[in-house]
Amino acid sequence: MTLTDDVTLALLLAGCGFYLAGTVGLLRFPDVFCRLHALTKADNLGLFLVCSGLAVHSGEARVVSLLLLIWLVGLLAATVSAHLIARHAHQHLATSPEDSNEQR
Amino acid sequence: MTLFLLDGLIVVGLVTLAYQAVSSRSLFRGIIHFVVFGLTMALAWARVGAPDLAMAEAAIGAGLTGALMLVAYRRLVEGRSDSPADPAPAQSRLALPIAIGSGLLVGVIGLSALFSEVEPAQAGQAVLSELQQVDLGNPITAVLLLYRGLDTLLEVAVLLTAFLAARAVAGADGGEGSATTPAPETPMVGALLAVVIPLTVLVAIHLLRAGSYEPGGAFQGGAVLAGAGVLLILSGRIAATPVAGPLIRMGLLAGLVSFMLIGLVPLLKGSPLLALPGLWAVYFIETAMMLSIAITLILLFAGGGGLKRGRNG
Amino acid sequence: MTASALALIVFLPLLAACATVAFPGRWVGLIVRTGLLPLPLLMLVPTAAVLDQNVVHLALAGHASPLGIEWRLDSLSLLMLWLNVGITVLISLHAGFTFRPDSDRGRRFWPLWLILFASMNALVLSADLFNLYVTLELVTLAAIGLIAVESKPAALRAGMRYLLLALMASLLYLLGVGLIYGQAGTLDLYLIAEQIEPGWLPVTALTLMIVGLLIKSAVFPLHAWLPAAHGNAPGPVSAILSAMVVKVSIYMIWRLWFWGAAGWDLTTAANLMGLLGAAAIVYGSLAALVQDRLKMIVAYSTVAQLGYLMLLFPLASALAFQAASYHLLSHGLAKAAMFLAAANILNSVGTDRLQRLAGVDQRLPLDVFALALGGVSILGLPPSGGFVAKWLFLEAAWQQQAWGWLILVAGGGLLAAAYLFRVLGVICLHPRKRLDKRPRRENPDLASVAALILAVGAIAAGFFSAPVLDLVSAGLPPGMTP
Amino acid sequence: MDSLGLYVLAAAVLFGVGVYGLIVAEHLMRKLFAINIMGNAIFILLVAASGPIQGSPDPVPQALVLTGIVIAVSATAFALALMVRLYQETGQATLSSRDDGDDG
Repeated sequence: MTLTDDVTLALLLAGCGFYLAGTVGLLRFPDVFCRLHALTKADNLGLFLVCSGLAVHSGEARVVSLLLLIWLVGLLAATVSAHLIARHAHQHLATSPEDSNEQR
Repeated sequence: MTLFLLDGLIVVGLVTLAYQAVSSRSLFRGIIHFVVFGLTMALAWARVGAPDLAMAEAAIGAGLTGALMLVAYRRLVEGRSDSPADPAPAQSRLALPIAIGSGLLVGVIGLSALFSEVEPAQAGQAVLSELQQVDLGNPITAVLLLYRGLDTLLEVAVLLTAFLAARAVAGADGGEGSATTPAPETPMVGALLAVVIPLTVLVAIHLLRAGSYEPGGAFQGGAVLAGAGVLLILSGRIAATPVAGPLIRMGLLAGLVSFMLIGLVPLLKGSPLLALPGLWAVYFIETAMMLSIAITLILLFAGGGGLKRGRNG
Repeated sequence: MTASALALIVFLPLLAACATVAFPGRWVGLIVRTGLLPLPLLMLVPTAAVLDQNVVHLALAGHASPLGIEWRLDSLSLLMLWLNVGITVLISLHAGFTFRPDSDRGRRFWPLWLILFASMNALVLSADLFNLYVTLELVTLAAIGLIAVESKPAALRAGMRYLLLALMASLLYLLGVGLIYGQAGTLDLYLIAEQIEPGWLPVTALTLMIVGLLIKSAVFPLHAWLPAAHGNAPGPVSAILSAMVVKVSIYMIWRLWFWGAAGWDLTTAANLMGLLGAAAIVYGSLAALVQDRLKMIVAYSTVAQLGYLMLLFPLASALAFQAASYHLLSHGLAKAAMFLAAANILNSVGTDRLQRLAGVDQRLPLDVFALALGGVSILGLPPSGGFVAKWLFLEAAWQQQAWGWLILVAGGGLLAAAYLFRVLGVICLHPRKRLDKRPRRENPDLASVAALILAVGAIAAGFFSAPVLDLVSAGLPPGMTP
Repeated sequence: MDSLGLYVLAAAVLFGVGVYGLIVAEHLMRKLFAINIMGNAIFILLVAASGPIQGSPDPVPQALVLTGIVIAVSATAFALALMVRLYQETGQATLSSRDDGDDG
């Protein structure tokens, strides 16, 4: 185990932790907005940590830039879809847990 | 060990998702499970050493099949407040025994095929040894275009036939279906499209070009391109029309027609049918096929015969 | 020369299909004619080639198997090609009126029709197991698109049921192909026998493929989808479905059985296939006897007549092969004629319920005549093509002293007589129950003429059997001697 | 390749699940899920049935499966269109009930 391996492992584990937190939030929070909040924030950070872990592991400039691109596209997709879902929920749905549960 | 765990996780996921897809409470959930099943299948292909299939499965199997199912679901819910009638599963006492029996049969067949002592396949060996002579690094592209070209040609014909048959049974509303009702405009969508559409086109072209020496090719590229089209339809930038304009018609047929015509030309010189006259022909046909595949899939999604500029376009 | 002709026989209709999609205006009629009418002439070239050298091999793209795909043309595939070309061109005469090329219906119909035609040509030429799968999928999708083209609820439902079963059938076939490839290392149908011994895995693979194909060809007890699909499709489509589409999968079974598995001992399985055929003959005929719609009767008659094609497996002699091939030919012509005539009657009367058809012979004499002529061939009365086929079956069974099959063939004719005379009796033998209403719609003369030509063809097949039978016996499967 | 064996087992179970779904499910879309699942199981077997050539996987079955995937999506797309039309005409997206005895 070299230092890079250690750093990679730490970053990946941290990333998985955020994903786990996001998923728990998705399952446990009461309504759409809380869920989106948990999901997007935690998952974006999780993706960033996983990507940077892999970047440290590879160290090649090409791979690193590809990973950066993946993170950016992931961010963009998450942002826009969270925005659309939130807007739809805001306009059309009551925010009680049962209703949002139905729509998921 | 870790890899074995990963495989185990994928396999358990596949089975669970498949079961959920056919038996979950609501149809909508079923669709979602099926899409995730497709994505997990892509992981499985990557694990058994088939990256081309992984890409195809992710783009076509999960992505576009899922989109088509969602849009069909939407047509079923159209004009009703409740979710579409989803009759209770048939009570069949035979279902479980038959399912277990056929699963066992397939398992026995599969395992004995896997562990039977066979020579490496002649056809595969021939492909790998012939491959030295042409400048195509990806044996799968070589098989699809050079050695088993007729399969690929007819496969593009199958896709076209599915489209024509779907058009033939389309209802009177054919064209202006609800799939084309765009979401209300928001600046976020514009920003997304401005970034994602060029990027998707770039990825499609990359996949097409990469197909000759590494995983990728016309089908994967076409499916990714179709994804961009689906996004444009959903955001109301383009919309379906009942009848296609000349440009769309040309695009729809480009792959099949160019493959047939280029395949017929060698006959004039006394060469065999489908003996492609050089690698340029491979690239030309692949590009045309990618366009046709993308347009056919987009039209199938839109549920129309043609495309026009949409409400938000 | 042969290569170019065969290439055009497959690609010309396919290109025409693309052209009808590209130019959906008033040129459709002309394009369809360009895609169909040269085919009978083009067929002369491969015919000459087969008469000259018996078997023609074409390695597509110049890559012979196992690397590439080969086309292989012998007497049987030539017969299938001629049958497909002839029947499709004649039905197209009829379809030209039901689906006018310049109408919206026509624009939906003709591309699929041309693709169906081209894909069946490609299927009978192919020597490659996987390529056969692709062509078979093409045939199925185009055929079901055509069944549902008028979007009547019954046809939609029948098409959907057909589609689900056909997809399942294809999967079974595909699994078999994969196993064969794993064992033999090649996909060439005609190389399997050289490459592998009949162990349990190859036999399982063959079984899977054949069960898949039996579903697609609606052999009893896997026939449940056929009557609804054939009975509710538009007239020209019913005609091609019964005349060709179910036959091409039986053709594939013959190929797998007698060429692919040449030299394997399949006696038990052959008897089982024969029994399925026997059950199909009895069940199909009895079911036809109790139907009250003309098209359903004709459809159940197809279930019964397909049974005869299964008798080839237990009899397995040169004579039986001639008989089965000739049955394929004459049934194709007769059944196409009967479905077209039934479509004309349905179109004119507005229903095809039997009790409402009394006296229809007064109004539509040509169609009823075509129906009767087709019926004569189905019954196997001399001098029809059906008679030649049944006679050869009887001779083959006699030669092998297979009395069971002999009784079956003779009895099958009687059962067919029962349901066909019931139809003709209701139509012709009710002097007082004249149809009082005016025809709902007039049929163009050519629509009846097309049915009549096919019916006369089925009868004429009885007079000109010698050259066809010679051709068939020049291309017997390995191991059969005349 | 022991993991391939695991996937072959998975294919067997998937095939069984597909058969079960095909029998039990009433809604046509579920039947399509089932058929697609069975298809994927068979694709796995296709790749598994032929051994590797000098260490690398045989490209031919992979090319065949690629063709198979495209055919599967084509057939599914047409089946969905057929189902939607059937639903519009009859109000049902199932095959059960009512027989097919309408006048042709």
